[in-house]
Amino acid sequence: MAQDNGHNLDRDRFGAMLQLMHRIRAFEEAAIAAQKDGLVLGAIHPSIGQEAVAAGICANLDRNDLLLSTHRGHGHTLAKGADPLAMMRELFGRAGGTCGGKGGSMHIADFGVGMLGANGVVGANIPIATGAAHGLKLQGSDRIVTCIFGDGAINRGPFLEGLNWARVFDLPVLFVCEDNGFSATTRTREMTGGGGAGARAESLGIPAVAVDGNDLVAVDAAARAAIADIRTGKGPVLMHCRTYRITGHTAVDPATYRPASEVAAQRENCPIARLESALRLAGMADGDLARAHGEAAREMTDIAAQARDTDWPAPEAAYTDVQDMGDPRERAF
Amino acid sequence: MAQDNGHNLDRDRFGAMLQLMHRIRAFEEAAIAAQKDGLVLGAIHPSIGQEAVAAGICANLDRNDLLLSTHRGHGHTLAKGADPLAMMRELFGRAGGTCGGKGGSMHIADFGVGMLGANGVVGANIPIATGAAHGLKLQGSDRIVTCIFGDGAINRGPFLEGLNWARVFDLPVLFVCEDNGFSATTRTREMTGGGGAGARAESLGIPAVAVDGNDLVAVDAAARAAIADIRTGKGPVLMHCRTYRITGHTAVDPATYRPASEVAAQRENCPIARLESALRLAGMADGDLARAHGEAAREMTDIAAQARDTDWPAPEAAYTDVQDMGDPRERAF
Amino acid sequence: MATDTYLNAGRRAVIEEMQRDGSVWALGEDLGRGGVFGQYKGLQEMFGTSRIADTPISEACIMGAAVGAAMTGTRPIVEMRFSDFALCAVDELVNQAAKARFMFGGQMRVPMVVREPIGMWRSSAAQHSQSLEAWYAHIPGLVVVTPSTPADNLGLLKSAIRNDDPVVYLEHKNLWVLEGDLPDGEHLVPLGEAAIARAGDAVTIVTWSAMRHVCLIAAETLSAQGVEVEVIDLRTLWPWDRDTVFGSVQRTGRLLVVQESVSVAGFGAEIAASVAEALHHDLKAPVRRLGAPRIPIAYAPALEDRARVSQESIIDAVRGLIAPRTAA
Amino acid sequence: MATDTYLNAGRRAVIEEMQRDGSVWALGEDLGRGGVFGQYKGLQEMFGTSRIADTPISEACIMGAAVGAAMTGTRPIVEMRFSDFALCAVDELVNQAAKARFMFGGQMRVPMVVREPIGMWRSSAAQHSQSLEAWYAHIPGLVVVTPSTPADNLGLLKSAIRNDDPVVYLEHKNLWVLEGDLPDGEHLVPLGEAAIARAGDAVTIVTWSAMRHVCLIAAETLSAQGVEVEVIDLRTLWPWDRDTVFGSVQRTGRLLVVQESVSVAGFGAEIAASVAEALHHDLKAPVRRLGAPRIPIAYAPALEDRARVSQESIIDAVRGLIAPRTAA
Ligand SMILES: Cc1ncc(C[n+]2csc(CCOP(=O)(O)OP(=O)(O)O)c2C)c(N)n1
Ligand SMILES: Cc1ncc(C[n+]2csc(CCOP(=O)(O)OP(=O)(O)O)c2C)c(N)n1
Ligand SMILES: [Mg+2]
Ligand SMILES: [Mg+2]
Repeated sequence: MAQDNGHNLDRDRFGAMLQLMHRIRAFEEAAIAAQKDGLVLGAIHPSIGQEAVAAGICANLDRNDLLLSTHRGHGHTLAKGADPLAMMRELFGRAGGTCGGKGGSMHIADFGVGMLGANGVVGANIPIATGAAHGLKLQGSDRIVTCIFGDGAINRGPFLEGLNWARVFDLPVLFVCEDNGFSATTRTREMTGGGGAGARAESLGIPAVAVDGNDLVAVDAAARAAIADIRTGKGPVLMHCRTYRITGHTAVDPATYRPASEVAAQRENCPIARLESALRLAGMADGDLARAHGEAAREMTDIAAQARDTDWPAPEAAYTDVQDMGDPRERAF
Repeated sequence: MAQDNGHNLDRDRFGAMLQLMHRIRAFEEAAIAAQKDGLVLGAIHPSIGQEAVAAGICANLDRNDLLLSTHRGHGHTLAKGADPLAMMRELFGRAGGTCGGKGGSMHIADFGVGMLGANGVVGANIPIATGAAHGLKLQGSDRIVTCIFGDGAINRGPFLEGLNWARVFDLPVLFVCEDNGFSATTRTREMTGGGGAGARAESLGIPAVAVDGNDLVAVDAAARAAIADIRTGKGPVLMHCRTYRITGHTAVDPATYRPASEVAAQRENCPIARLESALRLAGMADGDLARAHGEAAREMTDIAAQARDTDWPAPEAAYTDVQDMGDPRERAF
Repeated sequence: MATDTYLNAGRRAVIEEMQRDGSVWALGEDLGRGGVFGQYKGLQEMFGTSRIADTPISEACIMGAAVGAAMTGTRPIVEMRFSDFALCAVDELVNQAAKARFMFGGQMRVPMVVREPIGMWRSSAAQHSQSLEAWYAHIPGLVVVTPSTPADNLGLLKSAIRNDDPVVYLEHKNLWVLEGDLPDGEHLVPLGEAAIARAGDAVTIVTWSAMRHVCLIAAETLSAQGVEVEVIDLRTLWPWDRDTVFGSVQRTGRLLVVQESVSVAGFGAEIAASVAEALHHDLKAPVRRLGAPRIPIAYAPALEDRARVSQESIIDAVRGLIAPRTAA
Repeated sequence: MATDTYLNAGRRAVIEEMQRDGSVWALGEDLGRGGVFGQYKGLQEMFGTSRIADTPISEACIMGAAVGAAMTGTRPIVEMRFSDFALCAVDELVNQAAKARFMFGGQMRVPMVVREPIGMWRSSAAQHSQSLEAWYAHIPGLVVVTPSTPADNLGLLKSAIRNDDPVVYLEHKNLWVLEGDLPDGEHLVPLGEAAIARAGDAVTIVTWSAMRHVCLIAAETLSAQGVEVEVIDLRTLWPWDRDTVFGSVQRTGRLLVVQESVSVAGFGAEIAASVAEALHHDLKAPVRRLGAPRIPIAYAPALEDRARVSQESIIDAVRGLIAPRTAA
């Protein structure tokens, strides 16, 4: 239905969001290609098909607002404003990576733009995000925190503990369940009792809104409303965004546990294509649409090439950033 | 309202339950007195005022059914059929205690009557109980599991994980939230978002029923209905029993954090007195009512005296029941 | 005798024990699709969804449910995916599983096996690379096993499943693909017995898990140079095989402990300290440990390698131990 | 100079640091009523409900929220009540707090103090008595502190609160009532420095936490018999004060490590192994550890005592170390 309003769309705003979605996808496509070339060193979890969540949420955040993400966090990180070159360098384990090559894809973070980290532990960022909001509130800040997690994460205890905490302390947190239907290779619904993320949030006293996560315009509208509420001090809100993971769990997972027909149908439901249709309806020219795609692809191919030409971190950096006290080098001898 | 049917009460059945409630109270009163004399060695968490939950639930369990409890578990353990002398010996740290003196009040257990343990960690028994039900189901057993926990426990992650699990695997578990309003010295409602235990259970797909936990007749009726459903294979049910903790959190907590008027009002709401009224209405003689009380008090005073005269466990028992492999005695030298 | 991988050896152990004993079952995330590494491949087809159970992402409940299921007479095999995620279930393992038999005065036992893949696996970074065997060795009530070869993974996992107490079973991710001979018939390796992976008289190297193989390579190099080291693979860390270790050190007079995990407060300290206490007067040189520095494990290879014990560092350490003593 | 308890010393440390630095706050269950032991008594009245925050019974979230709050510029003091309950929050401490600074390449720090009361406290049984300092010492990124006197609890807790990395701060439950002198003005004890609790030349005893006091009593008895032992209280386990320990052992030639915790894979193994490695040739006797057997802690006193290191066993061990060597 939000789509029906296509002809009323603000072309500048949504054009920029289309561009961002293209950039996210192009970044991940470049990363997947680079992994085949042995350049990406560890596992990566692509968010291809899920870009509208990242773009629609982050468009409504200020740079100063904070964001915490998941193991599938490239899109969120880019949408929050991180430098894709630094990100690609991180995936390649190079100097100048967002984390100096120490973290890799699953620990990507850019505190400079308020992106407080992916996390390798499912659900672990829910309490941390809640605490970040707690910290902001204690300091009288008007910034808010957004915490994105997957549908699988709602079956971990920290989901309950974190949401309850956010309600009890009336914290400014937007919880976003990015529901792609899968917990790695398992269909989440088979492992989930009851009505899912929204029902659980409501049982904890947190208002919940469900949205088609492949409809950028809908995600944007819901995020705007939720964030406005949070900014007026109403406490936490949960958004449940239904989407689909087009790739396997990791870039190398063939995902044979789901029928090809299902994936094909979901490809038709691509959030980028859907936004393109809406923008076309709103009068955006085909040439402009194509340009957005082309530019993004070029940018990320370029970036991958630059990342490839970047130095490795100095081995001695392994001993820094551990802690102030004590000599981390201390071996037995 | 269940109380209104007082004159229809089955005097034998509820007379026995009255007797049980008296015995629970008398056991704890004897334990508190013994603690003042230095005979009970560790902390004890009395359930005075909460006896209707233990009695009303366990009256509907078979001896073969399993029960898991909390740190406040004397009443549940007695109601499941454990020998009070063995229990008192355990509190006194003596030989012949239910756990041979190794556990004490917070780890009281009697596997012989299906009582799989109190637990010193809030909420920890929820996954264990769920797993016990999982084990029974795998073995094709028709026994069920009851898991009692406090209102504070619903803020721990294992509550969500355990209930979700029980729903996903359709396990025969009765979850009982024994809500005495307090999490140690904190009012639970101030630390709890949303509608509490029942709302959370329902959000996980588990039917919930709320009951006045000081109304033995009501607890009994609700437990009977819930357990009947569970026995027919409908999966887990949650009962939310509202009650009140007349003593402090432990026997030595003066509980000055609550107004005396509140405690006085709650004393009026005593589940034993309420059942006595109902039984009086049903025609039970005052003499019989008094006898039930007197017998229970005598039984437990006696038991405390016997426990006091019991030997200490042999010190070498410290090294048994650890594990089959390896010498637990192994010190550095 | 067939050649197969460490991964398939573990898989075979599970199959054999599940066929032998109907009370054995496995639970964990994604087991129906074979588990993260394929250790459970095809098992759900063989044994059904009840005995090879897919679970929610609920590590605390996976572990806690296993405790309850073990108390009621089944023998669960818990799959933790990466040992790092077992940190979401420590209360359940350490406060519950390990202590229940004792706390309840021996009224029952908790026969369960907790499989936790450990170790560095290229560029897995800080939350997917840890080896915390020292923690478990410190906890009364737990048995701790670290298989290093396909045959041992077969024989030790079978023994672990038959054990009546909780066993923390730490397979090494880098070893999944390792090939080796597997005996054809029933193959049980008793818990608590070390293996002498290589005999020698110059230095006793005590190691476990993947480091066994690095030590053996170093030993070959040393052998070519005329130094014959004895390599002892502990296999079980609790209870560890004091007799084999002490016997060897009594012969060689020299001990090097090699571990992948952080050296500080690592299990190597237990071995080194025990030998120093018991065999001080037999030692021809100080005991010595090699392990990781006290740093989290990084993603970039050059950094990650700083946390690795190399063949070279083992060779250097052995040379140091046999060098004539110079003034301090 | 005033006399006060270990408990009040900790309370004073919190008050002074909260007054000095508005970003310091405390969170945990029941803090508004003073905490389980009264360590926070009156603090909510002084600082309000925001800075002395009561929390739900949600250990994982208490710890995790502290990590997030520390990342955003506050300095949380986490109260875990009993160290045993911290086992419900291990992912948050070990995978998150300890590693964040490193994993994220030093983009920020996680200044937080985790107070975890440890130790045996008569008849508290297996889930309320543990001492797992060895675990934390093994984890890169954590500082580990074990105060043993009122003055140290004041000075170390203040230093811990000022530290920019996560500090695991292990107060001993049996020491709450211990009285001692507290300096009047600002009193900071630097992290990483041991205290020589008693000088001596016969044997170096290295210990920490409540065992310091048991060692000192044993030392008096030994002194009356003409044996002067040196008692070193490590105070900080990571980083531990190698210089003080090594300097002492170089003088005495004998080391006894005394710990309350389970000896197997305990922190004492690290000390004993380190001394054996570095000072083998200075040793006049083998290094030696005393600690608890590998059993859970029981409720009944006679059983519980089997897990206790006694004054007598310390005296025996010292005598063993100074006895002339007899044939093995
Ligand atoms: C605590 C924990 N358990 C298991 C894993 C392994 N794991 C990584 S991603 C994943 C699936 C998570 O599903 P979801 O939360 O829906 O996120 P998605 O991958 O779909 O984005 C799992 C099980 C983990 N990283 N952490
Ligand atoms: C994980 C954990 N956190 C904290 C405690 C300390 N504690 C013991 S009982 C208790 C209150 C529990 O409240 P509730 O669950 O309502 O049970 P009640 O005591 O009211 O019966 C607390 C916080 C504990 N034992 N375990
Ligand atoms: Mg998902
Ligand atoms: Mg309560």
